Amino acid sequence: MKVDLTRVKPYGDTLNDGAVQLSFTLPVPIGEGGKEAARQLAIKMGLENPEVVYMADLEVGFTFFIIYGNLVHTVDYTAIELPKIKTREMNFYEINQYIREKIGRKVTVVAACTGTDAHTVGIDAIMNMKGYAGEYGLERYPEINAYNLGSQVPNEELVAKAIELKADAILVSQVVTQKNVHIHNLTQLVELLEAEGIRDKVVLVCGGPRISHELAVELGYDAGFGPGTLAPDVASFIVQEIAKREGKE
Amino acid sequence: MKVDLTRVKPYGDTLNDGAVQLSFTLPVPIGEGGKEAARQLAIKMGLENPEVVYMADLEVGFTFFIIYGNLVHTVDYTAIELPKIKTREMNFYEINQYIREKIGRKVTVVAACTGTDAHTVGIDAIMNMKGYAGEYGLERYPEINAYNLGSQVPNEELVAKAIELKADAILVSQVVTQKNVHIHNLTQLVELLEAEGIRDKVVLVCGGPRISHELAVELGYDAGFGPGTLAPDVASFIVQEIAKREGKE
Amino acid sequence: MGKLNLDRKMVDRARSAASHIADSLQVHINAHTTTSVERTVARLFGIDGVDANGVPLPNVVVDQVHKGGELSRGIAYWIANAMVYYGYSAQEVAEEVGKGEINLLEVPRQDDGKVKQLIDDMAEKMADYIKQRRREREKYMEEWGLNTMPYLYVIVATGNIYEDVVQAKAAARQGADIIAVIRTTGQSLLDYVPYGPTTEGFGGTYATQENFRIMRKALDEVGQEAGRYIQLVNYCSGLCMPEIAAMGAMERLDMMLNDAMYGILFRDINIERTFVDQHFSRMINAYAGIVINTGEDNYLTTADAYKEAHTVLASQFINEQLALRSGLPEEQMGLGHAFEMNPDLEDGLLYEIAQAQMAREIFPKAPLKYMPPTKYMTGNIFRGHIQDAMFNLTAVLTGQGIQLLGMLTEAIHTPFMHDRFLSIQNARYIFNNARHLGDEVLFKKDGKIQRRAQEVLKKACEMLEEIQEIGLVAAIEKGMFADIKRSRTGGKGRDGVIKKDEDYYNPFFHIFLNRGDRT
Amino acid sequence: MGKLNLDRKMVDRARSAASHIADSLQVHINAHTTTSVERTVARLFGIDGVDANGVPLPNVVVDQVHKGGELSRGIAYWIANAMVYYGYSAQEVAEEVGKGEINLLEVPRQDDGKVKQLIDDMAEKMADYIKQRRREREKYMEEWGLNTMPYLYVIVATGNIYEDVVQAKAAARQGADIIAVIRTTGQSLLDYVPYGPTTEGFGGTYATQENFRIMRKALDEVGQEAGRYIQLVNYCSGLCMPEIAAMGAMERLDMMLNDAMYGILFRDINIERTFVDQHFSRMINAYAGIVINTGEDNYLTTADAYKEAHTVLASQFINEQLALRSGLPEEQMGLGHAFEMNPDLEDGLLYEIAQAQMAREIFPKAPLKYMPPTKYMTGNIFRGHIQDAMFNLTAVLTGQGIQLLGMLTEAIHTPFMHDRFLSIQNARYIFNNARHLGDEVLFKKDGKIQRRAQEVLKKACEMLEEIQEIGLVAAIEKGMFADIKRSRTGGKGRDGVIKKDEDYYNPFFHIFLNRGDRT
Ligand code: B12
Ligand code: B12
Ligand SMILES: Cc1ncc(COP(=O)(O)O)c(C=O)c1O
Ligand SMILES: Cc1ncc(COP(=O)(O)O)c(C=O)c1O
Repeated sequence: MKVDLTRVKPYGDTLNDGAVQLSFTLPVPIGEGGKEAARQLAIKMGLENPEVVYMADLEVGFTFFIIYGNLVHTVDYTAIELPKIKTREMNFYEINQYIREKIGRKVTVVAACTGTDAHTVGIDAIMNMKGYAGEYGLERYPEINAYNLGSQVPNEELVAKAIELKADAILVSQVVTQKNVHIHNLTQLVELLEAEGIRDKVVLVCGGPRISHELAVELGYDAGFGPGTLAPDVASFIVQEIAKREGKE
Repeated sequence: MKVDLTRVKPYGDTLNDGAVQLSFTLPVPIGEGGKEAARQLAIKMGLENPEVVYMADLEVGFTFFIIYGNLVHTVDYTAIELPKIKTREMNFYEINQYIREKIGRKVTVVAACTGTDAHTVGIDAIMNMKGYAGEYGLERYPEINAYNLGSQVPNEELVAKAIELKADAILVSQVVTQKNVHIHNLTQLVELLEAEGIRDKVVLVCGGPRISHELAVELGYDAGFGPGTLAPDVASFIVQEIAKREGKE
Repeated sequence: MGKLNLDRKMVDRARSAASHIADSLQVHINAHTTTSVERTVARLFGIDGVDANGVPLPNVVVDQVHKGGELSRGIAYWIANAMVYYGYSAQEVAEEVGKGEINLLEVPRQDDGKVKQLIDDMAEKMADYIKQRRREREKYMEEWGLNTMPYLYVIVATGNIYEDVVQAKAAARQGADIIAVIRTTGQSLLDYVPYGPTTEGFGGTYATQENFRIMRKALDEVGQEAGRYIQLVNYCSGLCMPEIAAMGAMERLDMMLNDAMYGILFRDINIERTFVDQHFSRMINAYAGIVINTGEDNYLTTADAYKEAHTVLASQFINEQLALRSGLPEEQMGLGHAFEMNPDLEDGLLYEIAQAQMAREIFPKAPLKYMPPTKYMTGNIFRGHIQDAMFNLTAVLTGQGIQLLGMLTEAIHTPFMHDRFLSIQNARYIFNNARHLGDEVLFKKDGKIQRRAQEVLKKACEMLEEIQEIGLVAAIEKGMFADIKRSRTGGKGRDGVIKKDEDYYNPFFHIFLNRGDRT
Repeated sequence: MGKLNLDRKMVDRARSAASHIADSLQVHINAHTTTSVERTVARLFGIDGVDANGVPLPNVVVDQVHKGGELSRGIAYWIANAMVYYGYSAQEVAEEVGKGEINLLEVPRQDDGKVKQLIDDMAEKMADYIKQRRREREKYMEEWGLNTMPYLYVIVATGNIYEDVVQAKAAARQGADIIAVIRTTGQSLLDYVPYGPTTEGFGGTYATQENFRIMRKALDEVGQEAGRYIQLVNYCSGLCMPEIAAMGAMERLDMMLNDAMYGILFRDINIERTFVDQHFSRMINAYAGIVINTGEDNYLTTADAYKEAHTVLASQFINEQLALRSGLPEEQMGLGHAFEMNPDLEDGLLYEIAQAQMAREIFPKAPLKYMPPTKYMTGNIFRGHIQDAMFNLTAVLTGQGIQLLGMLTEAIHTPFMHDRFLSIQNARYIFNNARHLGDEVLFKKDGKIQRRAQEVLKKACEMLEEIQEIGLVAAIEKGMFADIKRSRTGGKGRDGVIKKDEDYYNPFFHIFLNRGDRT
């Protein structure tokens, strides 16, 4: 049993068996025809011997399928490159010291859950005094002026506040993603900042359960943070990014 | 909401969203690299925006992933052709009458669960007097001589018995499919029958939870029956096939 | 006394404290009206539609009077006055206002007696209509039948009312008893109700009267086919709380999310506004025979379900007392609570059982609304599905009324069609397989379950007695619920709170409270 | 009396009937030996390996004597006689027989005293060795620790022992307590035990002594790391039942599937053969401190779990009595039963709870082996996962000992690595979240649960009393268990049953029964 890391395949109980489980609904009535349609889709996905192990009538002409099969595709694990956030992880003390030593002034951070999104737990986890999972939030950092504007903050209001407070960094949380509402919100914010001519003056960061660094960069953010983020992760990035921009690294 | 049946896609909550759920294990340690590998495999399967919503350390260097994404593939539902068993469905009475009228002699059926397979419930469901799901088994059919040889019957023994009893039809059940043991067993039986020169003299039928008509035909059987089969399904096929062969349709 | 050996005296003390709390609030409530209450009156007079700018006519008329500083008399007077003068219907008056043809405050004052008579006639007519819709519901429930409780309650949330219909019908056929059309994010902060059918919401679908109608029709169709009346739910919540109640009453909705404090805590809507709005909205719900769903479950999405369990109970007591003051009978009180403890808690299931059984025994007539695990759901759909199973088991064991089904994909997306199917299957399996478990099981005297319930009751009672001292507003200002602090004067919609004049008149107060239908 | 208010007198009556049934059988058992019993003796003398044709040497020596018609004296004598004559070890004797160099029956007869002495010395030596392995287990259990019950028991079944090791280690790290290496289909009908490490099985992996060793080593490694002794299970079942017991005793297995009737019913192995084999195999297990797992659960894969529940209980009583006659203490009796009722049965969960609690109260010291739903599992893995959750809940509620984890893919394939992970997660969640539920919950007097248990007990008692009348063999001939009929003289392996001579000698009977270790 020696895994060939250049050709990694899913595993069930025999190396390279390619075992994969799959489920989906098709807008076709239950029956042998639907089952065959599901099987053909599985084949298009690259499954050998796909077996529809279950199908259920969802009524109104829809059918749910569960399929097992063996994937033919492989992936080269040795060639994987991750779009990494390239900063050194620091802790609470190190971050504050870094600000004092390298930046030499207090750093102002403005945060909000924008648009119509009212899920504050995530951004509060990053910002609140009492913190989250044993890590203090930015409000507790002596060298950071942290402003949490709360939920359902229109982008316009956030930008105005950032200008008013001369923010060094803006933190945006987006949790609701249905019909890509987060993409629209996040994009609009970048446009507003650009229109105001301050996009380059702030470190712009977004986060949320469906946010990845990759996506964030694609949308014009400096960084993106997903599930499980803690305050020091974000703060480390912000302060190093500021120092970099100001040539103070 | 009008479904285009020539381009059917999976459905989550918006027509043609292509929503698909997927899970598998990769033989790589848990981490961002593994997650990316899983994502890349999903992309190869044709998923757009694949999201690894969960990953778990299975220890010993394996990781389990759950993924959601949107499938790009479609299937033409209108073009689906099913390899159907082309016989008319008859009930208990019709079948016995058919035998009396068309075939004009009792039909002998020999059944077994072959090889090392000991799962008799399925073949018993077809054969036993008391039947299954409200349908009598073949032993109850007055016009059928039904012999159930039971489980773990070597192919050699089955063939010998079929010859001895001058069987019109042979029914084979295969339930265990691990490492394709059923394919080997079923293939070997056909070879034995051919070697004995009686392959064409019997109606050869197999069945089991992982058997499809398609597979059966591919392996050289006259028909294959999957989950949920009832005795009349099989008997209808057998008697019509015999009549056809004997020109008595 | 029940299975939990609860101290009945403690229950009475808690209820009495809640009653005092409600009485104190009622003073403020009785003295005020709000723009949304007045828009509701306009709607109940039959005013609907939008003006050329798309502003709903109820807003148009009320804003005109509000800007003129004369809303303290109530919108009913101003509309009726214009009707008498012009001989128009209420709708015609509103349309003319919308076109800028009429300024209500400038219409010559008509004979007070006539105006009053017209107001009362219109109100009686609407009340009759609502009663008729209520009778319709009762008839269908009788004819088509209902399931045994716990009812299976699922949400649809595609954002598109037509897609919602497909999902809702599928769910009903699969066995759902109740369909809630979840609202789009942000609607609760709109100070008007959108108009017409809508196809673009995020995380939910706009609540509009037309959408209500479309869904009601669809559910009646499927209910008739399935031989089971399918109940429809929406949200009496946010800045338009009472308006939506009125729309629901007219369109025969069956349940409404309708909490006395949710908007304050979770949407930062002004305290004074919310208390006034909830009162009138509940009067409407009461009269229309609509079951309310209170929102205590939401506390546990931010606060810890084990530690803060008593706040849920305390809030249930308050919701109960406030609802009673709107004439809402206990049978219509879907008091909310939730199965939200950390699944990794040792004996957590015992504490969940204790909580659910306690609610059952303290509010014996209420069709308790039980919310599923959400906070501790993860992308692990397999584990999530068994958390939901434990939730379902607890519900059938403790006799809950309205079971909001958990979805295995809770942490991922609003439900897909098959997510809902799997949830319904989960609940049906467990409810049937454990149907009479609640009749069979007793709890050890002074065991973990009994002690837990007793403790939670005690803490809730103490909390309520503290609130009785300081008042509910101060309690909210201190962050006693859901760890969230709100101030009396802060929050959205405060400018819509108006002190009533002596000559304030709203005909519906009297009718809804006294022509009730509580047998 | 317990939670079920069971009639203790009825329990005593049932047990006494089972005791009579066992006594009657014991007459036959004591009078016979079998080829597999004798091969076991050969193995316990240290004979291992295969001849040039790949035939295991224990078979080689026993077949030679059997063909010569002299097995009625027992193989011990013939081997020892040759050893004394040639001055060889037992293994050397066997190898020479294998090469065709020695015919045991033709070796000149040696001094009886010397032969007997040698036999006893060899037996004592092996008994010491087995005891040492037992001590080893006890030491590791002590040092590394054990989980609280119910233990998490999972199977590995890849067919390849090396792949099994990977899967087993992963499972142990994820929290499994017990690993069973499932046997390939067909092994139970082999009249010999394959030799060496194997990589080609179907639906399971060959049971060989080398495979036992490989897995034992792997589990010791992972157990030491994890700080938890990981138990290893295999199958003392089929035509080689006692040989595998011996191999397991030598390789420190911890549990063995070992039922008095399974082979008869499910593998059509001859009745007379099986009863003799089970007796000796259990003596070995008893002495080695190995917990047996009986197979009553299998009845319910063919018979209906609701209707035939009493046959499970009746069989448990019989297994208990037969095991006692092999000196197996109750603490080593993993009596089997299963959660196999149709999930669509109303109140089915109540009946499952009744059955499980009943077994718990009737066999208070036995580490009951509880089998998961299999028959009603379907390709719907989501629903299957919650059926398993209900099974887990029932187990922790009723204090089961050995929890064979259900797999969501039961109806599809032998477990994949992540199937096992999800099952372990399922069980750990529920066992922890409902840890003390059993301490808290009582059942209503004469309610559905109590009545069900009482009825099942009564029917089992009546069945046992009927069997006492007609004898167990006749009962099996009538199809009283699992709806399966077998005749005394039918089935496989009957030619291996031999009537003992007066001078029959098997040293292990005496040693295992009297040098036991039951404190
Ligand atoms: C709690 C909750 C609520 C609470 C919110 C209370 C509050 N004050 O936040 C209440 C009950 C009010 C609520 C309401 C609704 N909710 Co809600 N809710 C949840 C729930 C259960 C948990 C979310 C949560 O608190 N997670 C815990 C935090 C700590 O995790 P997190 O947000 O991922 O944050 C971490 C990281 O992502 C990151 N992070 C997050 N933001 C940021 C920002 C920056 C700058 C950085 C660096 C990092 C970062 O760091 C955080 C800490 O590690 C989820 C389901 C679930 N289990 O996930 C649904 C969920 C998010 N809700 C959902 C929906 C649809 C709604 C509603 C719209 C439903 C409705 N129509 O009524 C409403 C309306 C809310 C609105 N207007 O937005 C959906 C979203 C679906 C989607 N993908 O689009 C979910 C997934 C449930 C579902 N399956 O339907 N909800
Ligand atoms: C019952 C059962 C057993 C019983 C069997 C009792 C008996 N007398 O049959 C017992 C407990 C003995 C058993 C043992 C084993 N089992 Co088993 N068993 C099952 C179980 C739970 C149900 C099978 C069943 O009875 N189905 C009901 C019948 C009615 O359905 P059916 O077989 O599909 O038959 C229908 C159709 O397929 C068709 N049909 C079937 N045959 C034929 C033939 C013809 C000619 C026709 C026309 C139609 C037809 O008609 C039938 C009626 O509709 C399945 C899991 C599951 N839930 O499916 C596992 C399962 C089949 N067993 C399995 C295994 C591995 C074993 C063992 C090998 C494990 C072991 N190593 O110990 C052993 C050994 C058995 C052996 N030597 O073969 C695996 C097979 C995995 C695979 N795909 O390879 C399964 C899937 C469980 C698992 N996930 O591991 N098993
Ligand atoms: C009582 C109540 N109102 C309203 C809502 C929904 O809130 P909104 O429409 O304000 O997002 C909820 C939460 O589900 C609730 O419990
Ligand atoms: C007691 C017992 N023996 C043996 C087996 C397995 O049977 P076999 O190895 O004969 O297939 C089982 C079933 O799991 C069993 O319960």
